[in-house]
Amino acid sequence: MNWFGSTTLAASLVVIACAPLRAETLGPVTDELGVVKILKGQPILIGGYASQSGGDTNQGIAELHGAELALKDFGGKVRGFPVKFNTEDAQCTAEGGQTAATKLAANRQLVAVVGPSCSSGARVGAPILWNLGIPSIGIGATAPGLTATDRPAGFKGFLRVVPNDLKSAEFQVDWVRSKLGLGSVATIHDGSPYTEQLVRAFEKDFVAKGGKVVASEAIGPSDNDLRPVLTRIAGRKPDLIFTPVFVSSTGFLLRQKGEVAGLKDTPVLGGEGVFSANIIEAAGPAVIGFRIVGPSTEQFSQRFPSFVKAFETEFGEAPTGGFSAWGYDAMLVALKGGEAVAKADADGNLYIGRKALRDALFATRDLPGLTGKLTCSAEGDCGASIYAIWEFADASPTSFAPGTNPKKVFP
Amino acid sequence: MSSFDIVTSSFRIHRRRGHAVAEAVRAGAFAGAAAIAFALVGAYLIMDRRFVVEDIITLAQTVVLLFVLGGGHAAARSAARDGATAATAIGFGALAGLVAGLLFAAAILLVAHVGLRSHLVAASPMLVRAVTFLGAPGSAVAAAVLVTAGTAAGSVGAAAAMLRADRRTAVLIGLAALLGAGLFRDVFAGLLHNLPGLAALEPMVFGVGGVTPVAAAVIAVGAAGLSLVLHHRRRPPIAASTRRRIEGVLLVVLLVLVPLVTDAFVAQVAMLVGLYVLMAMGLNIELGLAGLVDLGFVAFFAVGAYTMALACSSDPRAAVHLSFWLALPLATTIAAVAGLLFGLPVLRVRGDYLAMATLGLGEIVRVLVVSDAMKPYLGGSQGIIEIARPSLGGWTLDTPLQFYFLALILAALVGLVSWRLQHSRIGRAWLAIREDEDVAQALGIDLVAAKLLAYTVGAAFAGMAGAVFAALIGSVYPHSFQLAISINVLAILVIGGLGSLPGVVVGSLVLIGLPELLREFGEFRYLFYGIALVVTMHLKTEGLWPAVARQEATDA
Amino acid sequence: MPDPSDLLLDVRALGKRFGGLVAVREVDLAVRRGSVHAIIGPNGAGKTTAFNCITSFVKPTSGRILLDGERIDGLAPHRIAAHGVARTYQNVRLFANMTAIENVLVGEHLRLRTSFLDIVLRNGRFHREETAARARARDLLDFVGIGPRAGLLARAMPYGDQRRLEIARALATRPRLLMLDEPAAGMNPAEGMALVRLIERIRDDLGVTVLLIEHHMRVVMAISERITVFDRGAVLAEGAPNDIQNDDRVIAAYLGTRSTQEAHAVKLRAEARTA
Amino acid sequence: MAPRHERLEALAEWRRQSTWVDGVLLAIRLGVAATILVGFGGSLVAGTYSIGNIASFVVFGLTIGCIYALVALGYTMVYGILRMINFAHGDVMMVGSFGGLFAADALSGAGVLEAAPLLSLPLVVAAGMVVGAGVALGVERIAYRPFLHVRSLAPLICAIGMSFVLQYAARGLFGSRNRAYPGFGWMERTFEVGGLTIPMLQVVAFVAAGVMLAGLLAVVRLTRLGRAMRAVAEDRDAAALVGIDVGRVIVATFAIGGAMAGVAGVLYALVFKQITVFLGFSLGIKGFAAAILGGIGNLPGALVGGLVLGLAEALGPALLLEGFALPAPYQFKDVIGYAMLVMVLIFRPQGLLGERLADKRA
Repeated sequence: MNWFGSTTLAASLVVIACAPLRAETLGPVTDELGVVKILKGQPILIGGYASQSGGDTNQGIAELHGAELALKDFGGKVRGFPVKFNTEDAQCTAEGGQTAATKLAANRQLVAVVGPSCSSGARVGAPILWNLGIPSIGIGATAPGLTATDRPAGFKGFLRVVPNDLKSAEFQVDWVRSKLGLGSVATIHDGSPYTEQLVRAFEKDFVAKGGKVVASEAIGPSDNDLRPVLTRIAGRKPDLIFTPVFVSSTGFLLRQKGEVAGLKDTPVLGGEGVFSANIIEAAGPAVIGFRIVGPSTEQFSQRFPSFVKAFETEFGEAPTGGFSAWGYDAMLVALKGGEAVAKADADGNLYIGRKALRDALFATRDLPGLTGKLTCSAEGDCGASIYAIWEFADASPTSFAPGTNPKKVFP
Repeated sequence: MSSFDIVTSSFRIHRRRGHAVAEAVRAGAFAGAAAIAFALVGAYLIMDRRFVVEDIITLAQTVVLLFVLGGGHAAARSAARDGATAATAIGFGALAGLVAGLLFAAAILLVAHVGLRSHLVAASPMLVRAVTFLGAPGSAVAAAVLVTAGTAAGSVGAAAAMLRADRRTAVLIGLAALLGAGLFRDVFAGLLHNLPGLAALEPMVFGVGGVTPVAAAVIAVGAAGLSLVLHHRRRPPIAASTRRRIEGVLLVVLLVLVPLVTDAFVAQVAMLVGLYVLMAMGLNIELGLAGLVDLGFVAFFAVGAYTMALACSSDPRAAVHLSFWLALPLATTIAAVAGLLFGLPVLRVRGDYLAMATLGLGEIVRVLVVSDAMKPYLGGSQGIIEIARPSLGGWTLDTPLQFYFLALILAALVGLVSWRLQHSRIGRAWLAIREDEDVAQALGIDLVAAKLLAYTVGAAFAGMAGAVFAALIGSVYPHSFQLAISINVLAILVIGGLGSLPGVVVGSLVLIGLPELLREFGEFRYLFYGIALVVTMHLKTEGLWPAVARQEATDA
Repeated sequence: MPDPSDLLLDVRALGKRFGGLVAVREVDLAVRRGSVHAIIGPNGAGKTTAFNCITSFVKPTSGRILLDGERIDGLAPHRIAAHGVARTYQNVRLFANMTAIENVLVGEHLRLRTSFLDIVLRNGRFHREETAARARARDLLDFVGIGPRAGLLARAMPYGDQRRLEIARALATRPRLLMLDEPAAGMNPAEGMALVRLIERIRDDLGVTVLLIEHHMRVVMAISERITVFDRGAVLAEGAPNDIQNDDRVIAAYLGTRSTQEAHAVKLRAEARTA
Repeated sequence: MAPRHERLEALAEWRRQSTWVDGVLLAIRLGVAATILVGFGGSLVAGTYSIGNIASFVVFGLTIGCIYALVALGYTMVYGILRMINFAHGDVMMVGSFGGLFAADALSGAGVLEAAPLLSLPLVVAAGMVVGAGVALGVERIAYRPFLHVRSLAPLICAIGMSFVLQYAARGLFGSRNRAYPGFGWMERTFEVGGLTIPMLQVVAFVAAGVMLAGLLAVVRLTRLGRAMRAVAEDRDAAALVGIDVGRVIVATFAIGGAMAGVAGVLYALVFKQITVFLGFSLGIKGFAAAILGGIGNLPGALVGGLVLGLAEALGPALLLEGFALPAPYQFKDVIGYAMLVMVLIFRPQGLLGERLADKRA
């Protein structure tokens, strides 16, 4: 078998020369992880990866579009150099994240990356990038472990602008228990790592605060008839239903809740994933009274409506997923970081040190983003984790304008 | 039912060709419609960001141009077949181009001046701006430019049709080479960068987005010239069997060398291709040899992956802590057992019903894996993480390239086993079942046993692929085991050529490799994937590398 | 009634209904060991259905089928083959995309013993058995007279050769009873006579009992020791060729069904065209 | 009760004829029976649901079931005639649903929808039908017609390709956001029957599905086209020999199947109110499962299969899984549907109402 022979031979010959990162001096910059040199007239490359196909398409596309708007608002340039935004599809799977990150990393001119949408992709993708000295700024990846203090070395170059699940859950439980004083909840997740994790964090906090979880249910992301599962929940008579599921499922849930005896007046609390105009269309009149958790800040209330308008003009539809604003902020952090560390030489070429960029990103303080003031912790959590509960008050699809619809009800 | 499957009924519908003018308008309309669809679906804007030739022509422009060139070409060919002179034929090509240009320009004007966006999201001002080369967006000047360009492109396409066959091929090959270089810029740039002595060429050939103008000219002319030279220096035709052998050797060389000299991304893609080759070889036993249509194949992939995860992870759910090298045969065996268990009940089900039954089983497995009920054992939606990488005497496999060679070696092994099975009493029994189940059974073949064996072996191969997959990614999540994988593997077999081992490799390269290389077109890559499936089946119904009919050379 | 121990195949009160249609009713059939036994009858008389019942292609509604005194009715078809019953088909059913010798090798399947492991390892056992099987297959192809065409794809062979190949394939299972369904269909008289000689050699040289359905009376009369006449799903008459030729009921049945015979002729022409 | 020796004889006969596979199948049968028994019994004991709950489950099941049934019709017709699975059928339905949406939007913009829902509904349905039929014809033209004369898996792969194309082209054209159907005036109300609140639109959808099915049956049973369809389904070559234009019959079959999918798409949107470009895939698979459940190639079977599947999904978790005290039983909704499908295929491959197609398929 010459197949065999040649293959084994070749395999044994492979001595992987995965050039280790080492200190490098180019132009005016010396950096311990290497320097990216951008010739005059060439663009600065920033990568992006998110779910552009598969079940979470809406989220991913909204995130990347948000990032593009940030770039546009920034003037499309850093220190006079045009910025090119290369995006790749990471789906919402580990292997998608791996392949997309590998593809992005293949371009050695790449300076930084925003994304991905999902924690499963970040878990694999972020180390691939950082092992080559490329920092990445997560958008929808909310799993707490990614920025835990004991995270593996591969995540030392990973930041995220979205707050992690634990903080979000803590806030929501606080509202439900302390503010509303409700004693029992039902939870629903859709089998995705994101919603399941959030639900578990919520349940844990809720029980710790003396509440009772009377039903812990799950559905499939493509289920359309949720009335049976709602009937089951109705039998347990919860004071509130907590469910961070995505737009379609939330729409079905809100619309069908009214058809199930005993749930008509049970309030529903949703997650950031549905903070978009699209939920109004998906849920129709049933959206009125629906509450979700979202950013609390002044900036967000002021700037998000015009962001949505700009988004619609640019891409034909309003953001379809809740994380577009964080896509915007992730890009903003990246651009600011680049601006801070890029150095030009006499010939007009630009130099960016990789370690320097990473450190600059982690040093982000009080950056006015779309979701609030962004300040990065030593672990890479940059999200303005100041939350609010928002309530929808109008069912007209064009009425989406945070501040009025939905309006902030707490704090 | 007869085993002679040449159906004799003759109700194929032939379209009658009309007058040359009508044909030209038709060709133009097709080209125009394709261009409009391309634009309104949003692909234009995405592909407009990528240059084929740096700062000269974008990918989107190239695609639209190709539509119109093709339209003009078709119109001219049609006219020439009716006996038109070259000049007239070019005129018809221009007509086709004019029609295409008019349609496209009209559509753009419509987009610019009528609000279509509530229904068609890509009908945006950005699109209008992107196709405006002169004048104000949406103006008559801009439209006129499009119409003129269309007419010109149609004429050029027609002129190409008037060339001698060898020159036409040369032009085509030149263009294809250029397009390939531009489209797969990253691959070729990585190749240049890593080839000793050629690294200096990289910045000369490739810009950030595409090929540099000078390099473009060199590539196009070079490829065209090479084609001409080869055409005229053709030696007496080589025997088909020899050619196949040469192609086979080339394929192997390609498989071994290319990932070695390109970058990590190509290795990663090659690795995925390798995994699919493993899986497809498994399905090839089931479908290609025994004729069992299986749409739940992903279940065995999942079983293999989860076995590896539960055997090699540091997760508390892990049952044992084995090394990769012990877990691999274990995963293969457990997948085989799963195949046996699934196969037992379903294999009395025939034909398309089997497809549905297996699809059902695959979905059941997926739901079970993701479920909260199984979470204590399988990790639920959070999957199982921290799966140890394989190591050999202190040397750990962790780059995609290393995994690629692991997959390649396994694929070679599995290919060898497949080949040996195929050419044995077992393989003959499978083929007999595929040809005519009843007759095979009447000859003493125990259908259930034979099918079960095929199913089990197929499942084992898929399980092996799953195990490598889990070790490569380092984690398993239920979301990785979608029905789409089963469909993909099925498509690989049919596109490659049922029952053909080289076909499996070619099919995987095309259906896994290409979409991965097109990853940057995100939301559109599955659109292209779908189109590729349809087009391939139309051009090569038997697959890209069909199995050779096994005629023996005893007589001639 | 012959001595039961002399019977190879003993069919008793066989019945088969398809929904409301009775295809075979109360059929008794006794085939003596070492004989050539023919079944004749107009189209739709239930001959092929009876064949299908014997080889378990369909499950009989009632009755018993004994091979060498052992019940085989209701067994799965491959177990019937293992009991030593092989058959050919009215409209040739070869494995079209396999070569002639491979077709025969499939017939050998029952007797091959190499295990999965032997095959994967390609050890000496595998090579020995494979060589022997191929030699036997070649002998069989020679026996039916198509030895030189062993390497041809079945679908590329002329019709007459396909019929012979089908017989060779059936013989490869080493049957005790060979059932031929209209083996002479579509053959000219010369080919028919060659077939007669082949069947005689199968009986005499190989010691295989032959049960055949046939319409060509010359063939039937030339080789059969006994003939059973089917009509409308039941046995109309049984006896030696001479008796049958002179049986009034048989003659009446055949005259009365001219139209079906015409239909049969039409069908044969159609078959010839597709082949 | 039969005498003991007769039973023994029957047992001996079974043992003589059966192989080890029959033993395994018997064991599976027993296992399934035991599972159902335990689950059902346990569910009754658990007593989570009231009779009223169960009654509402039946209503839910019937509503989604009639949509499954309409999708199943398209599969079953195409399969009956071509012996091929039209993989793109679910996406035909999705596009039909969008066709209906645009019509409804236009009517709503003109104020007609609110004012005269009973008049508008047929128009919206018709739009869905026309679009569905048109797309189905495209699928036939591209994925099936070129391969009529060869026996291969090419049409299946082409149809899969078309499924991708339709899905992602629709995403590109219409955007990925969830779209809501506008309100249908008084049809949006609900009414009460025996303590059950039933949305009017569900009744409308149910009736519309029934009317469509009746019409389709009439076409197939009574018209020349229907006769031709049945003839082609029986034996394509023979039908061609007696002068039936087989090509045209196939085209008509796709058109009718596509129109039914369009209706299904519109009715789906009426009941569930929001659509996305990705709804076709899962509904298509469910519809196909329903077709097989009822007996593929059998039109009333599609109806029965759809309703049975709908009911199984709605009732299964409550009546079966509750007994096992599983966490989050509704996660297993699809498992129940698919398990039932697999069981039917194993033990009754011709489907609930089907003829023994399995024999013919050999």
